Amino acid sequence: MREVRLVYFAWVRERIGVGDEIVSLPDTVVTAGDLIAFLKTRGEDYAAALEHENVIRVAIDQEHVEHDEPLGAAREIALFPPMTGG
Amino acid sequence: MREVRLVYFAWVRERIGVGDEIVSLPDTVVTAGDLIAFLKTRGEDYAAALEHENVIRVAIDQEHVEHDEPLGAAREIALFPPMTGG
Amino acid sequence: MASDSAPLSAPAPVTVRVQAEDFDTAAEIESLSAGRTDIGAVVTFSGLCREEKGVLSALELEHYPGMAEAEIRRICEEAITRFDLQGATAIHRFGRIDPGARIVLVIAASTHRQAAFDGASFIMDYLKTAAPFWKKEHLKDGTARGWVSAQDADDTARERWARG
Amino acid sequence: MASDSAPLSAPAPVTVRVQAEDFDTAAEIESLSAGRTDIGAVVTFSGLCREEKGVLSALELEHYPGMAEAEIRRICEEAITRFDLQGATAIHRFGRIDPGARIVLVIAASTHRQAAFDGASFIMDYLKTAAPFWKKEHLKDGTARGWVSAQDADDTARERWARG
Repeated sequence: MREVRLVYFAWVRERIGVGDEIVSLPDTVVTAGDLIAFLKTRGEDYAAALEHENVIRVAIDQEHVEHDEPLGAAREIALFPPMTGG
Repeated sequence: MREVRLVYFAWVRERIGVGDEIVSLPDTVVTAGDLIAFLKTRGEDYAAALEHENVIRVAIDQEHVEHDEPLGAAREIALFPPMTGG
Repeated sequence: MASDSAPLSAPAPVTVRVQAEDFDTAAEIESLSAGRTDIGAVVTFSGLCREEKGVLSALELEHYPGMAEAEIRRICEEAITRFDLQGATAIHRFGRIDPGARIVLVIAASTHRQAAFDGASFIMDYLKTAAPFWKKEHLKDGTARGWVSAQDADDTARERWARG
Repeated sequence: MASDSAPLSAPAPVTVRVQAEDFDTAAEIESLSAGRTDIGAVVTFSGLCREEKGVLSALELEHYPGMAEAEIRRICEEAITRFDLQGATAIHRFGRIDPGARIVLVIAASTHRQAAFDGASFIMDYLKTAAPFWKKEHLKDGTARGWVSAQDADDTARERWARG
């Protein structure tokens, strides 16, 4: 088990109900995709927020990554919808 | 014979030595190209200014035309080099 | 051309000026977009007097009064029809221009960013090859280097907008 | 990425800001180009809050502090290397934005006009798809219409810059 800081934005944040939290990850969570699957087991809010896994974007320590990216020694992992700035 | 106002710009103006003049055109001058050929017979300055006929641009009553364009009832005909604004 | 495909909405404003004085870019943007909420994108192009090797004293810009304004207006109106712009502004200076000073300003406003980029770029490409302006370089040693030559690259840039 | 192919000349200035306050377009252009005579072309893009049907009260812009600035800076530095820009500025607001108000400003400066146009367009295309900002619409009747959906057209616009 290890602890990471998770941050959420836009409708991911609204559906989960918090903007950030510290979560203990089991050793079976290796990639960003593993993290999403794990979070979906944490309750209805998480399941609703992350229902359409393929649209969820992930950043590790403030850099965009694909779902198959290993989390490595990540300190901060962000989950959010496709971006709509500009 | 008919009279038209001719205006010159940039190095065409400098080589001819005047910015504008009224010129009587013989009836054999039908197109813009005819006008250039006619002007080249008017002296060394004109011949030098219009030596490279293909680069000389023509506007009839302030609209760009090709060299084969008939002068028609033109009131003002401009001769100038390729433009370099912007 | 414009009449066949003109949008049904109110006509888009076109502002064209040919002047010796400098212009105020912010004021021109404001004048085009103030009080409007239908514009999503504004692209401006500012052309400045570039001084490459420390020898240029100034540019002298000659123009064909009357035709210069008319050509620029025609170019702007064509851009409005072609890219469905919501407004266009083009200001071109003449006379003496010092290094670093503004020469030309083009503004294109649209609902969408690509149309605004394309509109401003189209206006500049046509303006450089069709608007009757000529640049002469004056050097710091008091001599005139002479008239700037037209660039083939400018004709090429214009040709990419040609429609078959 | 940028370090391998950086130009030999002095580094081109990059200004990036993410802020709640409005910005002054003219001051930003001036700050990028003042005192320089090597810049021939400055292109600006201003993105405004568009109000289509009279029902929008405001946009709310959420962002990822830290990453937003870092992503925009990365995008600007890539544009400078790729288009040999002489400077780039990008300012993006967050928080509540009223209809007609400014959201984003991008400025690209170059010796030549096409590079300035391409640089500003490239920065905008990447900014829309890679910078962590999200827009929520609030309606005049007090309800929230919800989060703006990402546009496929924005991904397409970005893909045209992809290199094989």
